[in-house]
Amino acid sequence: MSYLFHTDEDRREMLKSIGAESIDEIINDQVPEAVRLKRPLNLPPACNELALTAEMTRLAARNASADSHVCFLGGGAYDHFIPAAVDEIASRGEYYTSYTPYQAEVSQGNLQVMFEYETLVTQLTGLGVSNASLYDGGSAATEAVLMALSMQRGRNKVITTDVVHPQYRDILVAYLKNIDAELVVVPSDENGHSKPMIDAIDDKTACVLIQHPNFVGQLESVSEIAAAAKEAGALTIQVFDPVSLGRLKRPGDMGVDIAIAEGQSLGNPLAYGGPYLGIMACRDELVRRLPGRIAGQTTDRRGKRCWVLTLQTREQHIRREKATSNICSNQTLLALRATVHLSLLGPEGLKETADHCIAKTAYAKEVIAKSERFEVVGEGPSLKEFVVRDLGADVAGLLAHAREQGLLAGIDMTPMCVGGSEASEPAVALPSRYEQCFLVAVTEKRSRVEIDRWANVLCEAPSMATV
Amino acid sequence: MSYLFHTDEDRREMLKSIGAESIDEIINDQVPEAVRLKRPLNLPPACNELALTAEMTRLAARNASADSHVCFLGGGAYDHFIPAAVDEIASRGEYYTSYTPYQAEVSQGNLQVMFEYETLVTQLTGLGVSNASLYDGGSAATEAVLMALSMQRGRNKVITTDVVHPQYRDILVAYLKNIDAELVVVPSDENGHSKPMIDAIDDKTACVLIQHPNFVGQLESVSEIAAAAKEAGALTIQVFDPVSLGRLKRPGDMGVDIAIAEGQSLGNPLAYGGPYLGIMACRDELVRRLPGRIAGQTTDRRGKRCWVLTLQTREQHIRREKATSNICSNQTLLALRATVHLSLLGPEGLKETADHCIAKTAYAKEVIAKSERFEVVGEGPSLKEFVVRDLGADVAGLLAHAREQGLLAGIDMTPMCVGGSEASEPAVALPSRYEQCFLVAVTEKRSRVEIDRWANVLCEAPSMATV
Amino acid sequence: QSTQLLFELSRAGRRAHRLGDLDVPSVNVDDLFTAESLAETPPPLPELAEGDVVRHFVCLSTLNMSVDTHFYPLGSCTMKYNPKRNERIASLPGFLNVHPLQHESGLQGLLELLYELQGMFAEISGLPGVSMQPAAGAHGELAALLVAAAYFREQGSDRSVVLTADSAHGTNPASAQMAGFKTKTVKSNANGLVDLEDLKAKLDDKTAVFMLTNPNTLGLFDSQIEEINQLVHDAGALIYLDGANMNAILGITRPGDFGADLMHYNPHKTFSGPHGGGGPGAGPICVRDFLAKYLPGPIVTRVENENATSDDDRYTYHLTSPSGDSIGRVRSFFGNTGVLVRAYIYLRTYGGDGLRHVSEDAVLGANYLLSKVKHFLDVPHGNRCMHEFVASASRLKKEKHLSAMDIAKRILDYGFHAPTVYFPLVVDEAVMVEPTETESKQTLDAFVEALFRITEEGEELIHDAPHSTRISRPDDVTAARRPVLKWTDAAGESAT
Amino acid sequence: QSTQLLFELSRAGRRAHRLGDLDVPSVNVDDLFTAESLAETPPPLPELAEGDVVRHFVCLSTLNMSVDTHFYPLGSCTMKYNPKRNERIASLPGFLNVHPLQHESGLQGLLELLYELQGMFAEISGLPGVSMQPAAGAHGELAALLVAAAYFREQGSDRSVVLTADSAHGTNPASAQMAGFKTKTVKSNANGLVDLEDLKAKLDDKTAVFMLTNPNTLGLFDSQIEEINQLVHDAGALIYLDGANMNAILGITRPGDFGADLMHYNPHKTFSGPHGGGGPGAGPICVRDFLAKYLPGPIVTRVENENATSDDDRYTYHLTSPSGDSIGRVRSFFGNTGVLVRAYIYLRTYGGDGLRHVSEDAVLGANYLLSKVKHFLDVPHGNRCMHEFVASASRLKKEKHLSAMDIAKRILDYGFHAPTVYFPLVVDEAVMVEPTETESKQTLDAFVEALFRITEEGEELIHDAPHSTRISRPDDVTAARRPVLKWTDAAGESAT
Repeated sequence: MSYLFHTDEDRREMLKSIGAESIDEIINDQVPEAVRLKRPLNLPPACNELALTAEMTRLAARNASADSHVCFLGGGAYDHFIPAAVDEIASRGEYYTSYTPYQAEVSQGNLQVMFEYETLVTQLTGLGVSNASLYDGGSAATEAVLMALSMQRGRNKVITTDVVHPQYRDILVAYLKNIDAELVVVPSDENGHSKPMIDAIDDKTACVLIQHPNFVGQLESVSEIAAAAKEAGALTIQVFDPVSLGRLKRPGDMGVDIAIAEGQSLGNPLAYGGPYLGIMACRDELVRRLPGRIAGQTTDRRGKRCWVLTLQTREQHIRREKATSNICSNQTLLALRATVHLSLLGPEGLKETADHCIAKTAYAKEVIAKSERFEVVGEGPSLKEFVVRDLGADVAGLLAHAREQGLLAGIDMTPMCVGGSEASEPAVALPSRYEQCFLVAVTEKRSRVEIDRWANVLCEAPSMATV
Repeated sequence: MSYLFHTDEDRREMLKSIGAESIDEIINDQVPEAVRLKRPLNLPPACNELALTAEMTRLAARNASADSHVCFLGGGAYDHFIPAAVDEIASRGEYYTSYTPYQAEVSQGNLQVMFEYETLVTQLTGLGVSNASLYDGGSAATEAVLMALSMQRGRNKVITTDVVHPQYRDILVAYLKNIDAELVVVPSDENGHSKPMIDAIDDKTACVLIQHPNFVGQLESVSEIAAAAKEAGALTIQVFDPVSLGRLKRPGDMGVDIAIAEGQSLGNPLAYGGPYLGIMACRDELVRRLPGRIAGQTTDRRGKRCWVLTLQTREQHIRREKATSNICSNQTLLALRATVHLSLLGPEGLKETADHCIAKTAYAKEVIAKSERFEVVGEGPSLKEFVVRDLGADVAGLLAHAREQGLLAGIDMTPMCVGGSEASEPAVALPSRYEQCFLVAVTEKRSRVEIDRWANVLCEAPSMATV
Repeated sequence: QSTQLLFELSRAGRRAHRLGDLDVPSVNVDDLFTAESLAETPPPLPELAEGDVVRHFVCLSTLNMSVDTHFYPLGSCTMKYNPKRNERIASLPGFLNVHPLQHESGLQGLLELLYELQGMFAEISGLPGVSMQPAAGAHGELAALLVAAAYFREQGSDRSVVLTADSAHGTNPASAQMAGFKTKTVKSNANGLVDLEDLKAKLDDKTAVFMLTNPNTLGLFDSQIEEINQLVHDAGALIYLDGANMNAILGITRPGDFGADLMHYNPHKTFSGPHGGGGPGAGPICVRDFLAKYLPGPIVTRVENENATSDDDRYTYHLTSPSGDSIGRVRSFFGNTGVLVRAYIYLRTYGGDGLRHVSEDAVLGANYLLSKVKHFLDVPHGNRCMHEFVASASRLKKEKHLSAMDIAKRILDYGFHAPTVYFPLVVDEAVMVEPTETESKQTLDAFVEALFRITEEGEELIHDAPHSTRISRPDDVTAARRPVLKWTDAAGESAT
Repeated sequence: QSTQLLFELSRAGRRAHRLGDLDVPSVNVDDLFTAESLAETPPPLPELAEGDVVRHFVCLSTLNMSVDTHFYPLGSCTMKYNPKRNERIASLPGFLNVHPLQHESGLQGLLELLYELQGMFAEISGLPGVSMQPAAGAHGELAALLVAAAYFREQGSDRSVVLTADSAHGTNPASAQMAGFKTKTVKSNANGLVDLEDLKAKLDDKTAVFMLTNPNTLGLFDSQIEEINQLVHDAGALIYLDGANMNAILGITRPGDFGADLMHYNPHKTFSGPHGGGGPGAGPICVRDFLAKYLPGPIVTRVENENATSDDDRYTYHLTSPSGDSIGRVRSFFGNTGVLVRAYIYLRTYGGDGLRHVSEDAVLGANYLLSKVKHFLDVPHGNRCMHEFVASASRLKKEKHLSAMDIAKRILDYGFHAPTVYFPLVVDEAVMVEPTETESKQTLDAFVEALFRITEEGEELIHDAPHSTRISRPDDVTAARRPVLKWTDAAGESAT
């Protein structure tokens, strides 16, 4: 049977040592008759590797992918290039079939990678300390808010804006529902900037949560908002894009207290949304409230430098209900990928990637704006993402048309706006100004030929309305 | 620059230690001015990983493959299933970036694999000894002939037949042209059997070379031929199909002296013909004439069992012009794949694979024979390969039609027949009875749905001639 | 093999990755962006050549023990063989390179898989409502507790207490706390099972959920399960099953059949998703039908097509976004799809019968080890177990100063990963062994032999163990007291 | 980590791979085939579970040193970094799963690549005729010598002697012998270069080919190359260049420009194809135009399409099968395509300028090592070298009983693969070091430091080296005298 080892003879010998007649006897001894399942599980029949590979290959081929289509989708997950060396390393069994480094002596590989990852994240963010990863960017944002709330007893207000990733806000709403906290979502201004949130900060505010560049691709006045928060005694949490830091100022250099990011962009495949990598860094002083595992440096009994899991008194397996979070597993394998990716890029590679994104995005904005049907929404430069309004008011049809032409041309924002199907409550909606708009991401992978084709297909799409 | 390490500062420091002003100075010191290249090499410009990956992906997509098409091609290379574990293991850097085990202490991995491979080949063939691999089945067949010639001083005749793989015979012709040897290619009988060769064996015959199952998928009377050869003092060399040994008698059990095979079927991808794996085993007595590397067991200075390259006095780096062959590198990585593959299959898996090939081939013969246009050529059962005659006499058009329907439906045998474009001389031609025939291989991978579609597409193909 | 850090290998000016010239007009970034936005220099990342990067990480990997290289009987973690076909199939571009915000029209293959998987999870658990969004077991616990909270909120109930067993994983109380509940601990009895009297005493009209691990962390199936079921539900509370130990009971008994109202799976344990050095995992949850509407989303639904022409378009699959009664989301996008795809492949490989054999052989292996180990190590909770058991080094500690930690360290020298030690807390000097079904009898015998030899070895040899690893007994105390959590130039110089 | 053999892990009845039920009618094999054909049982292969197979081979791999894990300065083997992009791209199904007997209409992408590669090989060598069929360097030598033989045959010449240098790779004389030539050896002079007087003495009207390695195996470019060129060609013979050392001269000088008429490449060395533990390699050959018609085939040709509508169909590519004057085939099918694809990717990655930098840095690295090593090891042939150099332990052997072999064994303990030793034969106690261009100065410094320390270490320590490897100094003599070339039950029992 597939991966099982025991032959009938093995089983007989083992039962003899146990002193049981059968495996059933052992099980029936413990599992009361009344709760035993009296029938086989109703699952599809066992399938061998050849047949299953063939079937799954057909199934996979039925999905549009960033390989079969040209991908201009973003919204928190991006089609960046992943060097082959990243896959080669992450596919080593010693990494992907090992577990949490409970025995440091036989886990120095993973522990050193964690330590290197943490260091890279601090270099990237300009903040003092990083954990070894969280589940994803979205849940990391909420963990950061919970961290801020737990530091700021007596303050229970969390301020964010309607241009922070809607799904990230959705998580926040779910997590905060049963605890003593108030979420305030401040409307952005007509350019999609969050500066108006400054006025909402008060002495009950535990933290402000911003995204920069934000969900609609706009740059925020991070330093200004962080300064206002600081003055009011609140912490500033920034959601950042790792690739943007090839060019943009680092969170730590703008007064941010806790920086979080979706680390997918750093060498991790799109994978229909997961597994992803939650990056979190904070100022040194906040370390004892930082959720998740942390690797630290120490020496062994012979004085050799080595690495261990440390500060475990924050964690659930020691502190149980008094832990800073319930997080147990982390995303080591994805953190490894990010570590390898950043090692290959280095400072100049990261900068070059950002520069290519900027130039290609600028080019895409330029070519799409040539059509009378489309309007780029929001002023100012873009890192790799921007919003386009369909003056033909048929975004759904437009994108469907593009899909047929092999293009994943953008993300329809209409369902995310107030009253849209994905905006389950006002706190998670986008401003209504983004109705009949779509969000476009242009990474360094997109060639001029692809961008031109994208613009052509969109411009020549049939429209329901008349422009 | 791509994979280079040295920074300008490194280079300066290194030059200082060397006592040279520049690298050019070092080079010009040795390479006379007159022979230096005074211009840059005229190659395409350097290309980065992203762009090259994109370009090569497009190039690869322009090839029909056993993934994009359903493959019924054989003729010495087969679309057998390769379990994922084979790829996983062979893609470990410790295997594929190491080299010949010159230092046994740091090559025990490769050496043990070679020893295991050799053992598996002896188990598979029923012969006493195996080398650690040769280039491919075709060149291995010629190496076996050379081996036989070198053992049989005074005998210079090599007898084979016109149903041995034409390309294998082509190699033989090329290698024998400058040495004292006579190649006799005996015509097969009308059923494609090689028995008539028995009459050609005489006291000048060094060896007979047969293939079983042969190129046209027929079983040969191996024991009978080997017995006749033995009586005349000649050696018998058999080209075998590893998968067939799940069911067929082993070469060693039929009186064969040297068995060779193309090992591609054992876990190695089609790869447009290479790298492949030349398998060679022989009777114990012939070991000192066996070409190629051999790993053997010994003990180290502490008495531990271990493995080394051995019997190196046969090899070119010791014996130079007196070596048994000039072969230096072998195909360790492909031998590793075969070793893993056979370990996963075991005796029952190999038998089951052969059984599936047999049943699916029988089914394919049955369904194609239903059409009046086609006739299965040759009597008797087939392992996985058989010949179909197109009574419409338009094999080229037929197969082109099938390709358009996504089928690699068979191999056109016409060009291989006497006078055909691939039959450069009579010694390498197929008998003319195979004109307007095609060779079909059906492995365990082919599903009933695929076989039915194959038959339908062929039967419904337009025909130039009228049946 | 160097164990230098990346940062120490760095040399200014080296470069591995490079993009070529732009094929679009270049822009002057300094003009385009405000000075306020731009950094003066990119982050001070290390500068390396590709060959260095590869060798560095390949060599580091060899310092890990892993399932691919070693027997890894880490109790409670189900370190079973991770099938290579899972990795290959999950890496097909149609699964791996799919964007999470693609339109569902281009995702029918994947959604079909996920829909089928939801059904399999429901069948194995006996609980029909399934959400696959949570990213890990603990995340599933939290999500399920948020579901319970939403349920009670709609009921107008003020139940605010979660009961957890003293033998429970630490995540149980931590998750309850995060979900806004107060927690109380229920004791274990002398047999290692739930102390029913203590449970009765703590159950009241404030009790929202009793979190149960069954089989529990001692590897014992609680034979009182029917009574527990009765007590908790009579008190108006829900039962949550921590599914960490599902590998013991696949096809044998179902949480939904023995009283659980909510549960999570750990597909990276039970369904062979690799552990990834600590993650990623996944934490799909299953609930009874009356709780299904509160589940986090999206989940996959399907509609039959009346005009279908082939098997491929018989159904159209949809994502149902959280709305209405749903608690919303617990992470971005769908979930840890890659881990789920592997679980699906695993389940398809075994089928229903095969899955029961998995648990049978897991139970067989654990009981076999137990039958051997009990001759030289105390096993406080009986002669039989399910898929794992907990021995105690408490006597050895008294008699020979040989602690659970010492055993764990010394067994590394024999080429085995250590069992889990000091958990569960209810056993003194706990040594928790879970062999899984994917180890041979030969390996189990060699492990027993090694364990036995350790109990006979000299104290000093063991206290200094491990001897064969690159490092031995790192100083955890200093690590925590004077944390060095990142490399800096100075740290690099001081310690090598 | 067990080092048991597969056969010792086997247990009757275990099984990893399984096909399902047949979807076609099953046949009774015993009826279908004659009893004469059928074996009574399948071959006695080992019986294993998938988990065992994987762990076995993963663990075995870690007993190898490799480029991915260690500096591997094995002279003459060019153990450079093997780029991971090569592996990824070569594994695309459109390259990897292509059948060798497919019709060329479905191979235009691959044939375009191979056509371009032929051109690159011609450009780098300065020799316009290219065949990529040979499977390895030695195979290329043989193929080229068969080409030369065919040429002389057509000329009606009876030239039957091949001259090889005494410093040549052993494959040179062995290939000549296989091709039906007699061989004579040309001596090296005191500078390690071709002894021109000896060459003159041996060149006559029977000489067919002079096989030259340049740079030679001492790492020296023969500065007399113009004279050699003159002498050999004046004698009516051809010059064959052994291309093993091409890594030294890419873009610097071309064999065709310094007199070679035929040559082979080792793409697995020069163009970064991995060495695969001993293979596969490839051995494409290049020849002057008048020799091109004798090349083994098939080779790729192209025809311009007049009606092309896009870049993709601008040309149609064809395979030209051997015929007419061609020597025929030297192996089945096209050649070692997988290795060639990797070479193509490598060449595209560097481009022409980049390729020259490869050789420059390879030469720089070797000279840097030489400049350090010569202070404590004799380097008989000068202060400068090309991409490698040969030191001699001869003095150390006399003074300290420290042989080249001892150095090779001891350096393993320092975490470096050993240099090539005892080759070339013209240097006593030769230690042949080739760093390649893909190692950092830090690594080179550490290697020099280790070498130096070894020359200072105690005799005993070194004679028992290596100490850190699983085995040390295997008994080669017994291995050859009483060969054990396969596992048998008995052998398994006697030695563990």
